[in-house]
Amino acid sequence: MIRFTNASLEYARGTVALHDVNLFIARREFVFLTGPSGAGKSTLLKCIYMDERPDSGEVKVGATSSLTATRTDVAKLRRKTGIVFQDFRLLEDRTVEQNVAFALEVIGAPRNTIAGKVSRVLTQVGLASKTTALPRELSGGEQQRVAIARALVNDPFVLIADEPTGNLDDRATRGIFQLLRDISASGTAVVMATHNLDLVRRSDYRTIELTHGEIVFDSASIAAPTGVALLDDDAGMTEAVL
Amino acid sequence: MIRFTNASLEYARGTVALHDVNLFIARREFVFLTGPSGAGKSTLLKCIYMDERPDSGEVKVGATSSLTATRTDVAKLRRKTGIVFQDFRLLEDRTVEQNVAFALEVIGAPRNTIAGKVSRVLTQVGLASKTTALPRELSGGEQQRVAIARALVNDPFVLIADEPTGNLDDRATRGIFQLLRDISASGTAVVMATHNLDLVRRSDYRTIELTHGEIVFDSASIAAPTGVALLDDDAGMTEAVL
Amino acid sequence: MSLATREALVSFRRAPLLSALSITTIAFSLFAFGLFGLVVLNIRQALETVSERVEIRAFAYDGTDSRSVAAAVAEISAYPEVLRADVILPQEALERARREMGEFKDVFESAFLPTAIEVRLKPGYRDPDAVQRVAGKMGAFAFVEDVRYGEDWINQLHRIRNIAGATGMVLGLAFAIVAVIIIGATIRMAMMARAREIEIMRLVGATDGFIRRPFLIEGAIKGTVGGALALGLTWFATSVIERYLSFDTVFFDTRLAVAGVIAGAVIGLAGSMVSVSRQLRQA
Amino acid sequence: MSLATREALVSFRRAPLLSALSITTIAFSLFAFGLFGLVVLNIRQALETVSERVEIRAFAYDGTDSRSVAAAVAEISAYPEVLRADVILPQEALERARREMGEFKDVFESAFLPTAIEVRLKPGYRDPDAVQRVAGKMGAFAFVEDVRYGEDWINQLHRIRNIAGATGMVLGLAFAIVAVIIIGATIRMAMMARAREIEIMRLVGATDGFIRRPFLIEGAIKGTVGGALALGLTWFATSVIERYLSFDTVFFDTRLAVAGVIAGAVIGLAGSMVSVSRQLRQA
Ligand SMILES: Nc1ncnc2c1ncn2[C@@H]1O[C@H](COP(=O)(O)OP(=O)(O)OP(=O)(O)O)[C@@H](O)[C@H]1O
Ligand SMILES: Nc1ncnc2c1ncn2[C@@H]1O[C@H](COP(=O)(O)OP(=O)(O)OP(=O)(O)O)[C@@H](O)[C@H]1O
Ligand SMILES: [Mg+2]
Ligand SMILES: [Mg+2]
Repeated sequence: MIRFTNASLEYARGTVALHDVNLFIARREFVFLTGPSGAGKSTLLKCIYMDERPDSGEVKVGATSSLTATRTDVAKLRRKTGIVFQDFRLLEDRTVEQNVAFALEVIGAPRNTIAGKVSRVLTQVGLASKTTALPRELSGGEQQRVAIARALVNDPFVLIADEPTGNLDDRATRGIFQLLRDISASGTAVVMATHNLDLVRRSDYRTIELTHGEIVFDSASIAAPTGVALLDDDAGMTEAVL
Repeated sequence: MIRFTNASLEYARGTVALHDVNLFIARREFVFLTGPSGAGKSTLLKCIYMDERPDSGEVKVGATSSLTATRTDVAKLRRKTGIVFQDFRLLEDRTVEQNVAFALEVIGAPRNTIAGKVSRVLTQVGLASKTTALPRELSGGEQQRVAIARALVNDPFVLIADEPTGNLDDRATRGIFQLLRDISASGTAVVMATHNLDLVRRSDYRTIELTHGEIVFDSASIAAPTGVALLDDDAGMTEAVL
Repeated sequence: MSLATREALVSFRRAPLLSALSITTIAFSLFAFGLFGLVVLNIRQALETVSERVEIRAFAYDGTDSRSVAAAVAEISAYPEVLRADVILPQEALERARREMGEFKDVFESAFLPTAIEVRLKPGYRDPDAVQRVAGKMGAFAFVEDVRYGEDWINQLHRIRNIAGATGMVLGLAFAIVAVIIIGATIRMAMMARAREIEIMRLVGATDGFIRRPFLIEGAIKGTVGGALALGLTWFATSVIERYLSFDTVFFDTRLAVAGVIAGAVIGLAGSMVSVSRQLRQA
Repeated sequence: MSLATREALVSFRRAPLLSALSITTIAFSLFAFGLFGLVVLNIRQALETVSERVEIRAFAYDGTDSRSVAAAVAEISAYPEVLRADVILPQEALERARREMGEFKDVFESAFLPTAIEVRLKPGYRDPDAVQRVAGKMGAFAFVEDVRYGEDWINQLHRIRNIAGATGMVLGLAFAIVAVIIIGATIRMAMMARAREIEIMRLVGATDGFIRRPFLIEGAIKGTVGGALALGLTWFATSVIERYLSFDTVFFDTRLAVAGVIAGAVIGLAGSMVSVSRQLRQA
């Protein structure tokens, strides 16, 4: 579903953010991305939703390749991708509800289904009581949960979460984590960058560690994971989703 | 140094963010503020730098009282206060260096001392190599460290840190924590809101837990703390600092 | 489409100041442009009126018999350039001079004027060349003592008309360009204020077309409102001038007025198009 | 202070588009205002020239002896309203009429004109009342057959001057208000774009004065540049008009020109002041 082939990326200032990354993530798989601050985690995630493209090598998500994707292809890919940004990126002048609904409006969801979906997902992240608040009227953790709700609302086939629990207490973290696990179990590939090593250790999901843009550890290459997860089901998924 | 007396605060939408808070924090003291997302931690901190003022009760910081402070008093208070905001609040169109220097320029520091102080504090937070980068060219953790550097650079007498390690890996977290401890040891009161219970447990600093705007736990009221910390040194400090 | 229109309308509510500014700028620019256009229009109109008065007069010797004058008039009337030719008898000439020159009427108390033939030219022939040609032919009649047609004045008139036309075009263009620049910058600024919004839209999967549409609709609406406002302002200004200065002014006809409003819409649309494309290319 | 100026200058580099827009808007508004001012100035000037020509003429009966005319002239010259009084002999009158009325000079070929006394009034007395008073006194001389002074014309002139003054004031004020609104909105928009910056400044302990200063300096600089640009544009426009239309126009004198640039600075400063205060109150 997601495949990095010799992907390297250097930023303008000479920072090597990704160096020869090779990676395959299957459908239904749940992957933790760890590593020190500045290791290139966010950059790797940006490559998945094609906000950045590698200087060399290829990133392929479903049928979309970083080598050939047009702006429209990228837009289409993102409609099927849920993204929780490290800095939330909420629309400042829209309420919680409108922020979440916006992601549905963009993909042209039928108008009458929107309200229902929005309120369901807001309840799931524990924000049912804040639907009409503006982002600036929310606490840090509440904003983060709005961002998560927006990423979940359109049933993505890939979910990317960049430090989604950095502002959450343990209980809320566990709740969100359970939500992401459910999503993954229902067939979505989930990639989550996190510094919360407790979370990583407590669960036994695949863990990839980056340092200076290089993959220095990938648990999938040590313990053989479940068969399903490793099946290259690119072709089948692509048909179904795009 | 910091005193909350029956402080209550309700936001426009009816959220009770603080309820009858009584609190005293002395000079040189290091205090953790914990509690679930939305408990009122950021609000309590905002009261200390007087970005919010309680609807009833009083907050007193040094000689500045929330009941009487003018806009100029508040500005003066903030010049002596270092603040790490939960959402960083960096100036988008200035480099790392300029962002940190700005805090010194505002307080009218002599021009020739600024560059030295800035580079020292940036080295302390591990950003010596990123001085000329713009905030959008930094990773989440790097931005957070710029925010910390800015708070430290003018040797504040109160340091407020709202979730300063939410985007940092364990090693960086420990480094920053050590820095805050040094600051506190040199006479500054440090109040740090955090969800990182590991950090709280590993050290034995005073811990205050908020839930629904109420203090539900304060370790200072259980174990008798060191004598120095509890001495009401308001009067002496006030003279010395303001 | 319905969503785009809704978004466009919502943006007025979200940023009323910005919207008001854009509209005011468009209105003000088009207003300045419109006022200037009206000045040109009125100058042209005035010149047209004046040039209708282009006339050539041939004065007969004292005692010329009226039949030869009548024959000459008949011949002159047949020239292709000539609209009409008339005989002016001395008495008529005197009366007319008195009437036309109010302030100096005392001058004519005891004036004597000769018989004259007065010729007016057809619209297409009111230029210096045609006037000279006809005057030459009239001077060839034996009984004509003198032919007068205000050479300087006609040359001057022609020159003013040409220059007014040219400066009108040049200054008008300059005004229009300034208007487009200001409007473009205003919209671009509105755009920058929403750069974050646009970026977030792109990140949640909105296509460029989807993002662009509400902005274009918004631009067109602002332009139309601005154009209508400008038209109203211009109309108001001219009616004030007309009323208090008792000038007779010409206003735009319906076709021009509608064209003005459409110009507003086009400017708004074009400004949005340029700005949004630039913003999208950057993001 | 040095820091504030540096910050102000840096902001031009940081937001060149916004700065350019503000300056263009100020320049354009003041340009429109300036052009309008020049029109008013030139109308006034023209009226002044025309009103210098206010004159009263008394015509003597045929055969009046020149000594009584001379005595009357001496007496009339002594009136407080009178600038000068002259005798115009018939021959002179005829020549002058021919000279002044170029196009119609054939009319005067054989005219006869009476002796006349011509009176010009002092600047303060060129209004209909004074004219009528002097004309009345002149009519009282026995040898005077008729006194003429173009009643309608003087009344009309006076009316035009009053109305031109009033509309000039009203329209000028309207233009100035529109300019201030647009400029204020532009600066406010620039301000909103920097709302985050202002908020962060406040949070790190900057006082209102400290925050305000660079913005005020920036506003004043923009206003000054805008004013200078407007002056240049206006000068360019008038010189183009003068050159190609061979109109004689009056330009602002140095004092007015400087006042215009200062007006730009004041507008820029005032706009910044209002906007920054509003922003600070909100934060
Ligand atoms: N737009 C950019 N221009 C230049 N350098 C950049 C840019 N974005 C990121 N970098 C640099 O690339 C490196 C990797 O950044 P990235 O955001 O991927 O790190 P990260 O692993 O997400 O870190 P964190 O845990 O702190 O969020 C960092 O050193 C950062 O400074
Ligand atoms: N400006 C505001 N207007 C209305 N409600 C607000 C505003 N700011 C905060 N709140 C509400 O007040 C409550 C406390 O917010 P606060 O930011 O203090 O929480 P917190 O303890 O810092 O949470 P977190 O750990 O998620 O940052 C929350 O429910 C929040 O929604
Ligand atoms: Mg990151
Ligand atoms: Mg908080």
